Amino acid sequence: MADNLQANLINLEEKLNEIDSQISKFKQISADEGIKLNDVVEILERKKLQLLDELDAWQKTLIARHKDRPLACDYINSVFTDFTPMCGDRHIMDDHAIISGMAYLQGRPVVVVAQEKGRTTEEKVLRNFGMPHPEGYRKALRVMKFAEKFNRPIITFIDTPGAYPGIEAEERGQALAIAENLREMSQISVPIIAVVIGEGGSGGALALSVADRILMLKYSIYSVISPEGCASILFRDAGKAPLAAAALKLTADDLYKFKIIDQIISEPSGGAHRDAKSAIDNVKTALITNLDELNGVDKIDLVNGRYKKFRDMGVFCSYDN
Amino acid sequence: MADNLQANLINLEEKLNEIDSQISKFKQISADEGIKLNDVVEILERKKLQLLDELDAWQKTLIARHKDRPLACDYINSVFTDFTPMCGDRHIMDDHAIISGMAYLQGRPVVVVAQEKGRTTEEKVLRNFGMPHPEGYRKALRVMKFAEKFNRPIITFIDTPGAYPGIEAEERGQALAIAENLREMSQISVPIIAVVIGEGGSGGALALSVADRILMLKYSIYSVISPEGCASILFRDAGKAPLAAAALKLTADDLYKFKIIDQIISEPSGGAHRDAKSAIDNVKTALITNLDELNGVDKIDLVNGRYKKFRDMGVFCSYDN
Amino acid sequence: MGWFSKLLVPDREKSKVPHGLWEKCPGCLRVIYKKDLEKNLWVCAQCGYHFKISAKDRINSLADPGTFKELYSEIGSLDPLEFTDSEKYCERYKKAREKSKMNDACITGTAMIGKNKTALAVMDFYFMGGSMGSALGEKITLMTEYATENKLPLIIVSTSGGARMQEGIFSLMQMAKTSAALARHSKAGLIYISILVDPTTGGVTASYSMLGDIIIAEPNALICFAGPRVIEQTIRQKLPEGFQRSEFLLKHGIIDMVVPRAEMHDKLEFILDFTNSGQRTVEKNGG
Amino acid sequence: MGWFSKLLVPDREKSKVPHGLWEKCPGCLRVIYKKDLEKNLWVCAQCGYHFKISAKDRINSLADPGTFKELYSEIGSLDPLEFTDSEKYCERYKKAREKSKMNDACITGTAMIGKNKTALAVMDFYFMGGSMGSALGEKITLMTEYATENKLPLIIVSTSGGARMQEGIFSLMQMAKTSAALARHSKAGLIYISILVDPTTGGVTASYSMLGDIIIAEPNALICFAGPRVIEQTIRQKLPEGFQRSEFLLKHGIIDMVVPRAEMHDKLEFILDFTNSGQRTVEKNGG
Ligand SMILES: [Zn+2]
Ligand SMILES: [Zn+2]
Repeated sequence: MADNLQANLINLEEKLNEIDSQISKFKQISADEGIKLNDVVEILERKKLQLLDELDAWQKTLIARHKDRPLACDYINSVFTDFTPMCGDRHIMDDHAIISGMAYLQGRPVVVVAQEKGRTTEEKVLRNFGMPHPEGYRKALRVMKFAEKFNRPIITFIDTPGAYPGIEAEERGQALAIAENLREMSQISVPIIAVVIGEGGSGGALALSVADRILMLKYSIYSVISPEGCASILFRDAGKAPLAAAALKLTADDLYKFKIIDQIISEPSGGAHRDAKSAIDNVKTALITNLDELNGVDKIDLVNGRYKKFRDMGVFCSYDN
Repeated sequence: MADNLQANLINLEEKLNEIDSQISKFKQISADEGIKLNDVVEILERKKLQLLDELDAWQKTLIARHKDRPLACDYINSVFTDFTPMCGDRHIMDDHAIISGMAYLQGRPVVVVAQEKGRTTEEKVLRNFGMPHPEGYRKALRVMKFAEKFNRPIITFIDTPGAYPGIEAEERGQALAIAENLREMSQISVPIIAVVIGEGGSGGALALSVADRILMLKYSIYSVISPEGCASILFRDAGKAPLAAAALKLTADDLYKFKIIDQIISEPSGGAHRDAKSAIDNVKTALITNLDELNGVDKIDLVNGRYKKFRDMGVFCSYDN
Repeated sequence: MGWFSKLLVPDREKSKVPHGLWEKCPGCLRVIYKKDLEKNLWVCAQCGYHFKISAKDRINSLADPGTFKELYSEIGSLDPLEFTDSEKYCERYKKAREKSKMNDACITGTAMIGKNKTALAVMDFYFMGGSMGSALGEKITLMTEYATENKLPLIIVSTSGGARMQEGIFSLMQMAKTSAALARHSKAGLIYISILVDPTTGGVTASYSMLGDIIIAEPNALICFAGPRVIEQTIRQKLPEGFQRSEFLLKHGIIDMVVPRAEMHDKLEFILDFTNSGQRTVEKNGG
Repeated sequence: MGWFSKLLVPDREKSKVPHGLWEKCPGCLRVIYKKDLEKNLWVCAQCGYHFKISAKDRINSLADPGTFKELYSEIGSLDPLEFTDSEKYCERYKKAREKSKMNDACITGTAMIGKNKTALAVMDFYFMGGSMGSALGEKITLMTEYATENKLPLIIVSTSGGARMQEGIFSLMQMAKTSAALARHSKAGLIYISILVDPTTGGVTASYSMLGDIIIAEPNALICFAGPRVIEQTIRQKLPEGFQRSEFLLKHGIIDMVVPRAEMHDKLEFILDFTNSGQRTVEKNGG
């Protein structure tokens, strides 16, 4: 079944590859033969954009989870210099599903907190597939308070299927750890920028996303529940995940329309995995711009602004019964 | 060997019992026969006091650990009304070696944090013989911060052989938990009174004793290391514990002389276990007095005073080499 | 006892209760005369099983009689996602409103508990499984802000099947919104008591319900972030007996105390007295 | 490399070192030419074993050359308990002073680390096993207070066998005293970096050494509250390999990072730059 669902994306990728190869063929001919083929190339480019415009929520979900999509580590290594990890929750363990530390963003000192899924099987196991235990959230909070103490802005990278649903995670207060992050992040007096780079899975993603700016890569998703989870509960069939994905309105475009996020960071056509470098550059540029805008905002205004931002989220009405 | 060391105390108790029975015999005769025997009784009372005056550090250690000595629970049940436990470190477990909660002391709302050894074998196991894990210290700190938030004074009862030396305790940061309590207690802005009621064992005791007032029951002890531990390290023979006990100067009298503690709470002759009620009454009276004295002290003065109190502890000199 | 003998007759949500005079206890399987159950606050006198009760009944069991003043009752959800599964969300929601005569899954207001005027938010599991959408989040936030402004203690009784998926990302954001409001309430030095009743799960657990200065659970309530079935699917193992129940959480240091329903009012009164006035209410209010 | 090539020749405490030209590495059992070891900061080039070094050598390896200014060197302990075991404490202490030419188990002062003026306290295991008595506690406290007053970052390098039993309760109270001083330093918004080297145990671990904003350990250092032998006696079981070593603590989330001696200066400079000026020192000071 999973294969059927994946087919969607594979078809798309094949089509994109085909168009790309046609384009370069025509360009080659144009160069070799000295003929102008601009019109043909333009038509092909438009066809490509059309294909991408038509990407549905499920296709975007598949791109967001694509095995070659750049991960937090890739951004950390390329966006920043001198990344220096800070480990541990000072209680039980160092949760490798979350990476945190000090770094410089184009000369600006920042604190980074990131969810990391891992690429190889070994890394995936080490990173628990990007699903943090409570200790991960507590490490994150500790490091964010460090940032606050030394007046350094915080940048978080969101990429998780969700907080880990396991026995020990429950025993050690997974819900409590997430809740405390939500409360504490709302009061941290330094700028916080969250970037959803892949999967923004439910409370486990939100627990690092109570930010002044929430940015999303074009093909990342952010949702209250995974399409599969929603499908199996509401549609009573996990195979209806594409339907659920559409219903949940979990794409960057949807969330921007809903004013939940502040900016969509564009991706290379077909997804960040097709050109990691340009995705990373786009993220870097977006971070610098947003950081510059938040720089120098009065601490009280900053915290009040963050409060208002989340305070305003929600769609409701007054009934007169 | 342990029996030999215990013999000391058993002899004393026998002598005290003998004198007590003589006194009551003479009193009986005096009443029955209408003869005045005040002089005889007085002589016996003096003999008794003399015996008690001659108690050495090791005998006091044995009294401090006496199986019938009132435990934290006994004080909590009799000194306070409406004790309402607050459980848990909000992380991993509720450590039963420490009991904490809200209570009233003669109508005054106070927060109580106490080390409890347990009396029956079952209780001892539950309480881990009064040796807290890191979670115990974290629970204590959480509850003390609760007290601070709601402006309620804190009363701690100290009775522990020490923090638990076990694998999990080390893994989960026993040292860190103690250190954080020391740092945080020094800044808590409500009055803190610590009462050593039995054994004040090293860092595990200190972690609840960074207080504005440190009171000790007459026959309790408070030491950097147990006499046995000291004996086996420095005297290379755990059997020399009585020697070490004397050398360590760990009695209430010693510590009062050293200005480490603020008050000695008297005990019934021969020790609290011989008359629990009067020991408990003495503790209650001492607590009320000290609480009244600390009541209304400005918060800044309180915290500064506590800082100065511990700042001044230590005996050193300047060498001119 | 005393004070709750004066309770209104609980108007437990009728549709969930068999229409007969008798009720079967899921705890001990005894058949109990329903009037007796009502008098006993819907707790089985034999085995202590705590039946689910409506928000209204809950308020009657916690607030001093006649003191509850409802606020924000008008607030209800919309359907920003235009969500449809087997049924349109807006239809489903409309039915829930009609059936319950409520606009969403909690009732908010103020009440007296002994001498203490208190802000109160009580969730209702019968309204779409106590799921959290924008309206619920808004009401909890409004009530928390009201408490902060008026320097009132806050009590929230949680029971929830989790986020209301049909409201998508808006549902998720209520976790952040309510938690931020609680941060301000806490910074104002006020007490928040969180009460968890069966079941409290998902996004509600992972936000306001875990942020109490004091966290209390009713006996044997299921309290979790991830539900038992999700965990079993993840670890492919049967879960231990009692896992994620109140007593389990107490043992694991997550909650302060487990308090039976019949003792809840008095316990709250004690804590409110202790943290507010610092004086015990000797004579019980209202009884 | 650069900066530490200019180091003074380490005057490692002579009595602990065989007088020959060679030293045997306890890690790999290789015999190493001592001059090479000195150049390599007493780290085995083959296996990375970190030899214990004196406080003086440590300061040379951390402070920029020529910048260390000692403070409070005059402070030493007394003998308030008039303690005697196999030997009078005052005699034992006198010998330690004479042998070490120090007045107690740490050296305190200020130094430059790159652009950062830093308060520094470095313990010496060779002085009575780095045990903590009143003098040590006083020096750590004075240095912490100095840092607070002068708005300086603070670095403490800990190595200790634990409390100095011979000073009884006074020794214990140094834990509270130093921790209270650190509370004020922290409240002033200043950074404290704690460095743990082999071995750090007992009362020192359970006070200032665990209170760093950043906690760094040298590789494979024993770091514990209760020593391995005490624990083995308690649980009557052999302890797992690597238990209570730096890497174990890193895994268990207690420390931030494990940093080899040769990289320590640069790591400190990075952290100090990051937290103080927020600007990276691009050109290394002194080399
Ligand atoms: Zn029943
Ligand atoms: Zn070697």
